[in-house]
Amino acid sequence: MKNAGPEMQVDIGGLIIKNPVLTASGTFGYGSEYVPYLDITRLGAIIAKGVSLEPRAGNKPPRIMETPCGMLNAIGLENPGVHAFIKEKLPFLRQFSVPVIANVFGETIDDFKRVTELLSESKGVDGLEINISCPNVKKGGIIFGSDPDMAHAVTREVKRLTDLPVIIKLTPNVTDICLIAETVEEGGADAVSLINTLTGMSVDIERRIPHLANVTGGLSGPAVKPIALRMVWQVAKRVKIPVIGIGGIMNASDALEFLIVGARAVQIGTANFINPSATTDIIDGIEDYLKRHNIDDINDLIGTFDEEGNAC
Amino acid sequence: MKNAGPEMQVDIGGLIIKNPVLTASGTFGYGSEYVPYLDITRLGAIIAKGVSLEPRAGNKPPRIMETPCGMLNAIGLENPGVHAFIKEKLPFLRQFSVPVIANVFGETIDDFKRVTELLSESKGVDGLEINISCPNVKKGGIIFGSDPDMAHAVTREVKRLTDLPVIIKLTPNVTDICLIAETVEEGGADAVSLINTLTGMSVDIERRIPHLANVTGGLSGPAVKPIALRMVWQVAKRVKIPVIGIGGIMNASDALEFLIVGARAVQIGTANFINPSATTDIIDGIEDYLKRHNIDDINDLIGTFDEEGNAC
Amino acid sequence: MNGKIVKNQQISAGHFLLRVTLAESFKTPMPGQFVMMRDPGRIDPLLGRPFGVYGFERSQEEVTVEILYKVVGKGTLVLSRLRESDFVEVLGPYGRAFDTYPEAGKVVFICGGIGVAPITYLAQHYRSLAAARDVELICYYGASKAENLVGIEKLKRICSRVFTSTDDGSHGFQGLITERFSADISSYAAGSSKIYACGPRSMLKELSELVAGNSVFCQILMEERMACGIGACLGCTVLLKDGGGRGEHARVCMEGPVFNIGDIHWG
Amino acid sequence: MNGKIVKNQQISAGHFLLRVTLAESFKTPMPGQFVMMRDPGRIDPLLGRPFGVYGFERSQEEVTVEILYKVVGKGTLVLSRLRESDFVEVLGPYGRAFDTYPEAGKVVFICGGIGVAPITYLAQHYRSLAAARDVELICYYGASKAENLVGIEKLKRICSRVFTSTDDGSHGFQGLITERFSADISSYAAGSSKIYACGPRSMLKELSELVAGNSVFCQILMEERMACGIGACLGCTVLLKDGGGRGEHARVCMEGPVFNIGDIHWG
Ligand SMILES: Cc1cc2nc3c(=O)[nH]c(=O)nc-3n(C[C@H](O)[C@H](O)[C@H](O)COP(=O)(O)OP(=O)(O)OC[C@H]3O[C@@H](n4cnc5c(N)ncnc54)[C@H](O)[C@@H]3O)c2cc1C
Ligand SMILES: Cc1cc2nc3c(=O)[nH]c(=O)nc-3n(C[C@H](O)[C@H](O)[C@H](O)COP(=O)(O)OP(=O)(O)OC[C@H]3O[C@@H](n4cnc5c(N)ncnc54)[C@H](O)[C@@H]3O)c2cc1C
Ligand SMILES: Cc1cc2nc3c(=O)[nH]c(=O)nc-3n(C[C@H](O)[C@H](O)[C@H](O)COP(=O)(O)O)c2cc1C
Ligand SMILES: Cc1cc2nc3c(=O)[nH]c(=O)nc-3n(C[C@H](O)[C@H](O)[C@H](O)COP(=O)(O)O)c2cc1C
Ligand code: FES
Ligand code: FES
Repeated sequence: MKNAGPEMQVDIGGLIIKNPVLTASGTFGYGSEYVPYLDITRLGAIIAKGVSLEPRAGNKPPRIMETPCGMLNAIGLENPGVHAFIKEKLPFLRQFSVPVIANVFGETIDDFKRVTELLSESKGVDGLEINISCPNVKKGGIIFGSDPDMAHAVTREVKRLTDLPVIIKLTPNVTDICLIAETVEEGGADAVSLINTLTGMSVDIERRIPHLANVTGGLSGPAVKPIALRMVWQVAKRVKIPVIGIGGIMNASDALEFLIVGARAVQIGTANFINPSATTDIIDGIEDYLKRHNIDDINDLIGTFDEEGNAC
Repeated sequence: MKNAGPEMQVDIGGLIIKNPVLTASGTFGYGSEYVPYLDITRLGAIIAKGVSLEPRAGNKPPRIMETPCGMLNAIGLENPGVHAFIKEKLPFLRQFSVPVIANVFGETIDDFKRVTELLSESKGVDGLEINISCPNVKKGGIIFGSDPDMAHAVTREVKRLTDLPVIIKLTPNVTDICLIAETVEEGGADAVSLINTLTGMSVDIERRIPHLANVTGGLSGPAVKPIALRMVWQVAKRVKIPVIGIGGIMNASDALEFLIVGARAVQIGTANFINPSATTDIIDGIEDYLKRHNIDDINDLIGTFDEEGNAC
Repeated sequence: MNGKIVKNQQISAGHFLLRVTLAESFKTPMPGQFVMMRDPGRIDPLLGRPFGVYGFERSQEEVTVEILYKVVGKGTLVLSRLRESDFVEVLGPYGRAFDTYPEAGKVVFICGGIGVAPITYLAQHYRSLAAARDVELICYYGASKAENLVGIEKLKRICSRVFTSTDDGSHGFQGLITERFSADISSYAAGSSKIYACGPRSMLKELSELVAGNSVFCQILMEERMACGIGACLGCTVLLKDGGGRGEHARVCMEGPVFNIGDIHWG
Repeated sequence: MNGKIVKNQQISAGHFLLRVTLAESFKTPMPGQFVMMRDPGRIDPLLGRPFGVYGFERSQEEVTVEILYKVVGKGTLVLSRLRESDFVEVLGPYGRAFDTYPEAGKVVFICGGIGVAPITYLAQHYRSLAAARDVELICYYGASKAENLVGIEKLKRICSRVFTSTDDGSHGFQGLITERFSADISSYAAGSSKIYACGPRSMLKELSELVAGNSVFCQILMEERMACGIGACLGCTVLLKDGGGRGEHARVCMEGPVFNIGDIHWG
């Protein structure tokens, strides 16, 4: 029995999670790294670091650089490949009775399909997040996410091969994110998550070279929050499937902004680096807010934004 | 005779300016506001607040909100209209023997054309910056800037009506800014300037209302610098016309990043609000850097970025 | 310009008195004018924050500016963490000052919460102006509770009468200060009285209704978020009534922060 | 965890000694381990900065961590502005420690610049380990000039011999510390000597060439920009030689910061 606390459970495209706070892919490793620093069992779900069909070495260092209220990363999707993920990482992730969502990356539609099949067969995964938005790889990633037809095709193909809830992760580096969101909704996506990082760069003026070996990287952290929030608001008004908000969420107050404008859940990324227990602190903070505002069920808060509220 | 200092003069599409530091439209009023705080005669050029054919009242307050290392604005292009601009603002602006660039905004192509004609006839303006990138107005602005055909059409029509150098100001809220830049280059633009603001928003979680009456606003300031720099680098590699870099430049070091990746000049926006003499401080800082690096002419620095410099 | 903090002291929960010394080139602020303050070591918060001047002194080599502020968000929190001998950036003084009338009969101040700060500086100015003259300074000061009536002792030294109100009745009248003021309103005749007010928008709006239809002189200090503080960004506007003479929007930092109460469009 | 600053003192131009007290639950760092530090009142700078532990003490109720740092950018600048009784966030200790051998014959430390900090903590550890044993601690310490040989007195108290070099010859040998070391290298036989080094990448690379082909034990502490410090972001990798056993990339924060010198791919 839950004691007095507000109801925090939400449904993200068929996946019922006990609260709306998830870890963002690539910022929580494969879970094990954070075990010493927080009670993982409290998370809504864990989204693991992106996996591809084959192992990937990732980009050369330097891979990260700090920027004003943000950071650039160009990891380049370093990962041991889907086979090793299933064998070596999943068993560990499963032990916390927290839903595990795999983040899937491919250079081709076939890659996406193969990884989806393998993960679905493995039976250890509760949902898939399809990363069509990584800015840090030469092939795949963002290319799929910025072209509605490609985005639609990936979604449709992936959905055909799995019974797992499929979340499509969108890139903000587009003219009209609503269009992409609508297209993947049509393609059968169970939910969309946004935003992935914004492409940026930083220059060492003394040596006139890029700070990152990859030249460009993905911008994340508080700096991007206003952009992420705007996109989440726009997309949540446009599509019927659940929207998961991501981007610069550092604390409960930030998370609440996303929920209020219509996000069904949120993912915490860069904040984990600064405060390893950011996710559970945010869960606590959301609960406190609900209590303070006498809201019994978080679903009664989601999407209650009063757009006209500040217009004279 | 210049005493010993490095050569700072650059050519932006036929407009020769004595140094590459300009004020960004909308952040320097009509010049008069800053007279008490800096030696305006030292500026490379002044870009005035955007003007439209008819006077515009702008958006309702609240119009601004601070965000992490940045700010949102939704002024909505409040301005007295081109006639009043020519009669009341231009004479003042002209007295400093600094080139004056008018920033032109229209809701329709005809608006852009009329304002261009009137400004060209007025003989008081040294260049035009065509704002096809304002995110804070319901009609015009960003719509033109995010559609290559529209961007091309505005450019072509404007160029046809004026002998003044025409700078097209681009929006970052697009999938492929290089495509737009290329298109306006084809359309006859003498230069491009980028970036205008990124669309963002911010929510008051206690009242569940937007912080801005307009709901969304344009994000500027240090937060956006990595994105702006990336776009300037990409565009400078793609087009032959000069590129003017804008976005989050707070000091000489930031300005130098833009110059190194290929910007022929820079515009200083939000920084003016924090430090009214930001522009002249930046001019001094660039000169110091050139001296320290024994560079006699700033044109020998521009575009000297070594992309491979940090790749092992 | 950078100033050096000589004092940044909590005077009641969440309320601080900040005293800064600046180069003597800093201009003497008129009552109602404000300064923009920032921690120069940060770009987050990015923008300066406007504060009415609370006190000012000029000596041979330097000037001292005092502000009284309440911690309400990031900018004021960061300010409250600065300590003696830290630097703080102070730009200004900016904005349109209150119009003052040495020959005034009754001068009435109405302040809500931290609105007391600019009002106190104005009252002080009147006191010095009117030292030898026949001016009566009367203040109405409301706050949520007794502890939040910050700076009331100073006000009492300046004004001949200070009426207070608190939401919880812990000091003075229980209720809004505008209610308390409305009880006395008939004693302030249009010809011989001047009213000045500063406080939350809701208080000023209430006041505008109280004095509407009455031709009494009433100036108020309006607060809005600001970016530049010098009229360049158009970020800080308030709406004026149509035909207010200055167009629909007025910049709080330039046309204000002081406005004639009748000019404001309350929305 | 938040710690309280008891001292943050400039000990030479741009170099600071920071001493922080923390709750006693903070684990005892092994030599070579590091902490991530942040000003908890800021999100700009955003990320923690890694610093090797320089000193550590444990009492009944609390522990004290010392770091020695050089101001090189925004993060260290902000750290240098914190003062006594301010809070600072300290996460850790993180990372793989140096392997130590109480039975070692000659233990050689090579440090360049601020690399002296983690090396000093290691030397101290050796001294305490080996108090009664037959171990000789020898240090080579290079810096740009004499003033930058920070903490040299402490090193001298710990080691039996300390050789120095400076770029300008203002202290010890004029030239690089690796040059100075190479003059003695033949006296450090593979079987009976252990070499530990920390310093700029160029110094470590130089050293790798000096000891290449020699089977002497040599561990180094590598520095890279970090985000998480705990292995989650994959941001801090260095390249290892193929077949290094741990794949192409190794995380400085997890597989390091201590590496066997022979494993690094210098590029
Ligand atoms: C001309 C003028 C004079 C002022 N004088 C004083 C003074 O003497 N003492 C004092 O304590 N405060 C004064 N203020 C208000 C002060 O500027 C704000 O409290 C401050 O900017 C809040 O900054 P923050 O970052 O702490 O809060 P934020 O995090 O920015 O906001 C917290 C809350 O304060 C409100 N707020 C933010 N900025 C302003 C603003 N400029 N005006 C009013 N409300 C705002 C927000 O809407 C929000 O509800 C004055 C404002 C103006 C315009
Ligand atoms: C395991 C480890 C232990 C360290 N121990 C110490 C120590 O005991 N004392 C000390 O003063 N410093 C130490 N450093 C280096 C310290 O972390 C950096 O100097 C610091 O992060 C710079 O931050 P900044 O914001 O001041 O500089 P930035 O503005 O980020 O950068 C300024 C310059 O420093 C370089 N730099 C930035 N981050 C690092 C980094 N993590 N490692 C190396 N160079 C970097 C940049 O490339 C740039 O040239 C250690 C680093 C690591 C990885
Ligand atoms: C170091 C790092 C690695 C990331 N790796 C991935 C990844 O593998 N797959 C993915 O979909 N997103 C990845 N992301 C993007 C994040 O999941 C998230 O979308 C983004 O960082 C914005 O959220 P934040 O501002 O909270 O960090 C990564 C982000 C960072 C900072
Ligand atoms: C308050 C404000 C008003 C602006 N008004 C205009 C405008 O009228 N026309 C225009 O082209 N850009 C306008 N801009 C955009 C700036 O010129 C600039 O492109 C943008 O702010 C990014 O630069 P920054 O980060 O240096 O501020 C405005 C920006 C701000 C902050
Ligand atoms: S604050 Fe910029 S115009 Fe008033
Ligand atoms: S700093 Fe994140 S993996 Fe090392």
